[in-house]
Amino acid sequence: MPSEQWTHPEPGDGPAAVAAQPSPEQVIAGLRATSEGGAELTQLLTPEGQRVPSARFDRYVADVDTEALKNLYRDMVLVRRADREANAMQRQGQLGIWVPLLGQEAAQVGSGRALQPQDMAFPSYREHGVAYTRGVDMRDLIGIFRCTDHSGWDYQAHRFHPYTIVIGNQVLNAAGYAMGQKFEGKVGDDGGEATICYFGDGATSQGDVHEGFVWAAVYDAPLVFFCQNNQWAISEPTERQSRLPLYQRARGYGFPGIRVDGNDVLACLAVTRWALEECRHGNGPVLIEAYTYRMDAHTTTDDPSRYRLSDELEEWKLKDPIERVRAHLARGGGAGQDFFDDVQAEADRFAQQLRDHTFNMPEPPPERIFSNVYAEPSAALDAQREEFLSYLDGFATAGEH
Amino acid sequence: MPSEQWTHPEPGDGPAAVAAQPSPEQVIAGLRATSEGGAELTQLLTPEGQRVPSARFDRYVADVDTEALKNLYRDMVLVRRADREANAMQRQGQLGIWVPLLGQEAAQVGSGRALQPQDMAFPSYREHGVAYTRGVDMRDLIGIFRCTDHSGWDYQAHRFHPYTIVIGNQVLNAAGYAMGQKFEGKVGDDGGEATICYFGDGATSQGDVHEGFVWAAVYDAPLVFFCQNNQWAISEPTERQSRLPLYQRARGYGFPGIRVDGNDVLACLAVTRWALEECRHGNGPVLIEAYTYRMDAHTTTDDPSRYRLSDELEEWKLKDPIERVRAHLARGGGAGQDFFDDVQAEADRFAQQLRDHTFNMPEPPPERIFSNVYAEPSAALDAQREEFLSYLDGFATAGEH
Amino acid sequence: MDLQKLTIGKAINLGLRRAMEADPKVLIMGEDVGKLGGVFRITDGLQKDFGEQRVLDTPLAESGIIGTAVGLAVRGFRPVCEIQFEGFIFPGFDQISSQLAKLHYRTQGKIKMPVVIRVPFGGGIGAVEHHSESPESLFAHIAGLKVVSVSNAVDAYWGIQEAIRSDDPILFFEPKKLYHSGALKMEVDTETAPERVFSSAVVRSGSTATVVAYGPSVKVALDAAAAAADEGKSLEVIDLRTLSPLDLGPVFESVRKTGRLIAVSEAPSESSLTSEIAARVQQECFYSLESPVLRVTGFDTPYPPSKLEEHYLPDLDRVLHAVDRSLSW
Amino acid sequence: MDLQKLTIGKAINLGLRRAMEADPKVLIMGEDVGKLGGVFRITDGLQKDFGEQRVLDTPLAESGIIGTAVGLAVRGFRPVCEIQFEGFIFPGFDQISSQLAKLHYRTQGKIKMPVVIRVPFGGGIGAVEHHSESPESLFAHIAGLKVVSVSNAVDAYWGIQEAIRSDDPILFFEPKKLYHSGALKMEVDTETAPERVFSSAVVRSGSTATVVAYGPSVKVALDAAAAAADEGKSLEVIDLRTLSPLDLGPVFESVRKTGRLIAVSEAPSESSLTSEIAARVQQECFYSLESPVLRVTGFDTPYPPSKLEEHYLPDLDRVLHAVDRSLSW
Ligand SMILES: Cc1ncc(C[n+]2csc(CCOP(=O)(O)OP(=O)(O)O)c2C)c(N)n1
Ligand SMILES: Cc1ncc(C[n+]2csc(CCOP(=O)(O)OP(=O)(O)O)c2C)c(N)n1
Ligand SMILES: [Mg+2]
Ligand SMILES: [Mg+2]
Repeated sequence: MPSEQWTHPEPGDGPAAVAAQPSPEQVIAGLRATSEGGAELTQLLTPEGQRVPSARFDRYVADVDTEALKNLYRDMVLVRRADREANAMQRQGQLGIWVPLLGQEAAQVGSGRALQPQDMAFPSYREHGVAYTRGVDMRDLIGIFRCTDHSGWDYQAHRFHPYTIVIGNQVLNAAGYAMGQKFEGKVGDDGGEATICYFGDGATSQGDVHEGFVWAAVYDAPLVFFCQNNQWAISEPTERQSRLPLYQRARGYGFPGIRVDGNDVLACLAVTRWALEECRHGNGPVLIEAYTYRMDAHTTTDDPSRYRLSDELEEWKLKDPIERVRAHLARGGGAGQDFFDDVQAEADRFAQQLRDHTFNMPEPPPERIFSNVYAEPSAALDAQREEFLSYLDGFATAGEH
Repeated sequence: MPSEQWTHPEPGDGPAAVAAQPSPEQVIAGLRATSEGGAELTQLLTPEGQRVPSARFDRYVADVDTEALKNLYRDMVLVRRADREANAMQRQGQLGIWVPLLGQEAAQVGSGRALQPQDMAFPSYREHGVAYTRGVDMRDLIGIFRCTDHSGWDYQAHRFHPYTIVIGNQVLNAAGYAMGQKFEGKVGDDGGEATICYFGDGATSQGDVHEGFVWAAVYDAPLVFFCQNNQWAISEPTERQSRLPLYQRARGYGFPGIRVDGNDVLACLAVTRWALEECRHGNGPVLIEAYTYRMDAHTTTDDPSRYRLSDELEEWKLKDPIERVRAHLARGGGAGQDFFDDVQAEADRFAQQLRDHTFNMPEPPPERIFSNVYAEPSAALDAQREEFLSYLDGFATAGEH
Repeated sequence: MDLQKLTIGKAINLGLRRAMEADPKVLIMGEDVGKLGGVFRITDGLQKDFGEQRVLDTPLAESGIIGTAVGLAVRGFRPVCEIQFEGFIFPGFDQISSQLAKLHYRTQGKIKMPVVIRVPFGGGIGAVEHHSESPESLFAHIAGLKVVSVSNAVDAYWGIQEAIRSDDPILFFEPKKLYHSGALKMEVDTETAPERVFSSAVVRSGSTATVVAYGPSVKVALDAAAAAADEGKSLEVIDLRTLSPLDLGPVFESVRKTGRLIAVSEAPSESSLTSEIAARVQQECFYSLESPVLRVTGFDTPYPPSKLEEHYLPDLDRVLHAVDRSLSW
Repeated sequence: MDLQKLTIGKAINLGLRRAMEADPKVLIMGEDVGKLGGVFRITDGLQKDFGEQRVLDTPLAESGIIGTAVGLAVRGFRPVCEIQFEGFIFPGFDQISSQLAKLHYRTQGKIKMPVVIRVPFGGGIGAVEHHSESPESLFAHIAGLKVVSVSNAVDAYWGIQEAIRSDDPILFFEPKKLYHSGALKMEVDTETAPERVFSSAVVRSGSTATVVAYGPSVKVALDAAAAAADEGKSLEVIDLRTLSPLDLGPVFESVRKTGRLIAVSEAPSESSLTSEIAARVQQECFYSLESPVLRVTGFDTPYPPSKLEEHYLPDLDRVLHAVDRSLSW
């Protein structure tokens, strides 16, 4: 890690910390705005773990018995544990950067588990939990953050597109893919295909996201737009992007938009299943706003204390996505302490594997720089590679390096 | 005009003309979709010239007496006459291209006349009628189409920005300008400032237009988005851009959207005045969809017979923006044949002036190529200019050219 | 052998048709490419014959066109996007540079990007702003893209098919001024494929000096060579055809023979393709050059009002003037 | 005289502050530039002191940032936009090339575009994709824009103020890797303005060969010169500072003296600024060059995973190697 890493200026930089102190009214307004999802929030499990019936969505989770719920619980615990491990490894200098998903486990696991194998997912850069549900080995994902690779899994096998860092780009790519599903006649019945596309609250301002809405609407693409509104785009609250709740954006395009409690794995599963069904049957697209919270920093190079209050975090801790499932399972007798302990132990092993793998990752060889620039070789580039490799060889021979 | 002008391929190019023949169902659907504005259309003057009362909008045109209506009529006739003259001059090889506004006179004159002197307007490339209402001499506009200049009026004096050809760009530029009005404290009372921005139905798909909506909403910018839905983006009907009527796009952003009969000059005046008042008082932005029709080709290089039926045009002729005012004035006794004849004669003189000016426009000098690339001179570019000019001189001296 | 006399525009049209016949995964997408056949009529008749799911009149947004093409390519399609005029490619710049150019590299080759972006480019048609530019150098600078251009009907017919068959993303620059030029009509053997279109080709041999050009400038170079011949100067003309990666072998060879090089392009010269040619040639042919590589290009200004374009665009006289300067260096 | 010891980052921060004090029309706009002070903290403290109407945390879209800045400039403001990382400038490319660069030309000077776009650029910070690129050549190719870069705190402090005072649109490339480098801290006289920052400057004189660089590469060139001195080679180092229009006079003068030129840049070489430098130098100094202009640059590939960046980026060894090649040509 270079010392100039972009969030570590030399200390004593003056008054910005003060600027980060909002007024008491701002505190209250902020807490209200970010922690209440509003009347139209779809919730199936309260923060206290109470199951709330939903005439509209219960049927989408009718098959989720205690066993299935325990699996969702397990998924979330594993994903969180891996996230924390990676975060720690970044602190230890093993990763260049980490993008934590802490707090967004329900949104990611719930929506990811709603997908059928034939469905396709287009992530942004924080969707480690979705990756996991698509069967991507988290070890294949860590190279991005260790900076040994730009991407690492088999996209076709997992139907999980590479991470996309440029905000909004993947939304159009997903729209194109979904159009392809339609053109191939894979839409129309229960066995149909659909695509899901992930992006953040900040991303909704980008032209590409709008164009994705336009294209998907005009081509009736089987595409679920899954917006994780985690209340923040780095230091900017959602109010910097929109006057209205984001799910209402869909109103202007003529397809449904819905807000789901993004910390409620059951609701996320149900609503996403519904949306995918709509798409599968030719009634796409659909916009889902999963109302959630980014409990950690934007990335490991970020310092949220400069722009938000810890009160806000405390407020959201009460809505923790994992705790409510644990409470529900414990209270309903679905799982005892043994189960929770087992899951925790499994999670520790899971994290340990990730750690072992990370510490032992080989450095990529220099010639990798020149690989796969094109599918068909370029003589000019080949010459550049040869020249550089022989230059490097020169050092090796001379023993200078 | 070079013979390779882009709409004149050599003849006998095969089956495309056939492809342009829609099925009878398409004809009917198309006629219905494009000629009916729907229940939410605001109209004050019917195509037959009947004044329809409007509880909401009458007060915005309470001052429009017969005299004022005659002026609006005159405006539209002059603008149309100039448009036809320019179109003819293009056919005669005097202009490289012309972008006709035929059919959109009411939308442009109505909205343009709604502006106060202190307001600013950002046009696209078809807003000759708006230019006229801003006091731009149409002779200062013709150079663009004679290709002697990229632009030609005093933007500050007329508060009328240069034409913008790249679809959507001006929407963001207008949002920035309107933010500036706000930042300068020019918003809030009856004397406040506002900005209006023109774009087409096709433009609504562009990311820039969306971002303009986002910015204006987030900064409460005093900006009226004026979308002339003339049913076509070159050969593509509005259905290729949106599932919903375009004014409804505003719903997702949290500001009002309204559809006005774009062929009704009184309604356009009223609705735009209302929208500007909203903005002036700090309640912006507002989206107006002026439902109208492009009665001529997209530009003089376009051939609409390849993609739309003449039936559609015939249908729209019944809704002509000028005829309904004439009918209203004539029937109500507000104007007699003398008035109409005088206006026609004035329009002919107006067109003749435009023609005389156009025929006598000087060629721009070669050094113009190098002028005003930068505000502060560049030695490198100066050298390039000097070299080229002395090269040209060489020809002059040698008498070779 | 099926010989057809074709303009460049018609050759591309026919090449697109062949490519669509050969592979059902080939799609045409863009503004007005369907019923209208494009504002230049290059896709004329294709929607009628292949249907609306293979020839798509898209919404009006270039990032959308290219961004969805990327997704369609991930799905296994081979999209051919039309950008209406080169001046309107910029809203799509981000999708081109961030996704189209990089997905193959990013995924170590697991995702192929067989996307062609057709761009009518260049001036000389008496148009308004944004309709006459030459932005190809910008794309040549972006690694991961291939950039090509054609100057005649044979290359146009075969080149578009070669580009569509390629698994790499290709920016295909078409000389719009010449689309419908009857004078440039050529007999095209539509059955016997050439080995490879996108390599540099000597299109006229000579010994006094070398002129390298591409797209619409090849005609200018050839006209200049014809005129120079009358004055006893023998110009060798090279059509680059591939702009990135460049294939400069034939240029080096030629310069080693003539000792002089003039690079012609309508684009501004600053940090451009012609800069690159000069930079590489001065390095590779350092001891062969008898005078510096000279460039005849558009000026380093925005494209002027088109009444002035005859001055802005390289023409026969400016090329000959450069040849003279080179000879008298 | 007010001497302050500043890093490059802090120098820009202080320069921005001075510019905002001097002219109430100066605005700062961008993502996270307010409360957070930018991800690099370059705008630290400015929102607190100048308020939310002068330091704007904008919605997340680069076309929006630049497009509204254009409108604000039409209104009479002087916006200074921050692009968070150079890899995210591309969604704003269209507004830059179609409006920002052209409005002054289009209106024959009636509309001025005093907009500065600050772009942290370059590699070496161990980042993920899109955070380490060097796209400056793309903007150098676009007429109507000015493109500059700084390499030290003095130029940073005065340069940002000069840029903001200019009536032309300026892309201001900042070497992000060096922002907070304590080793590069410099005494900056914050009161006595230099005559002009954006001209090329000889930053070390020498006689064996000339090395021209800009931004983060200037440090590399200077380090190489120091190392070469130990071997008895005397390198002249020129910091370009202005990348478009280029100010190559000092380079020509130097090459006429040394006969050799090495151009250094982190960007891929193809159709780039270093191509332009080579093209112009081979023309202007044809008879002075004892060996071809050589270039030490990033490779013609996308930016690799940053574990490999030490190989990708020009370093002292590669510059010295090029000097040796030049000397033994
Ligand atoms: C086009 C672009 N601009 C800027 C950035 C830098 N950036 C990375 S993440 C981010 C905030 C994204 O916020 P949001 O969309 O809410 O997603 P989240 O990170 O909260 O999941 C920004 C500005 C980027 N990656 N791409
Ligand atoms: C970015 C961009 N893409 C394409 C074009 C080419 N073009 C010019 S006008 C036009 C159609 C515009 O339709 P609409 O927005 O409905 O406006 P109208 O011409 O009908 O007034 C197109 C595609 C352009 N000028 N800019
Ligand atoms: Mg967010
Ligand atoms: Mg239209």
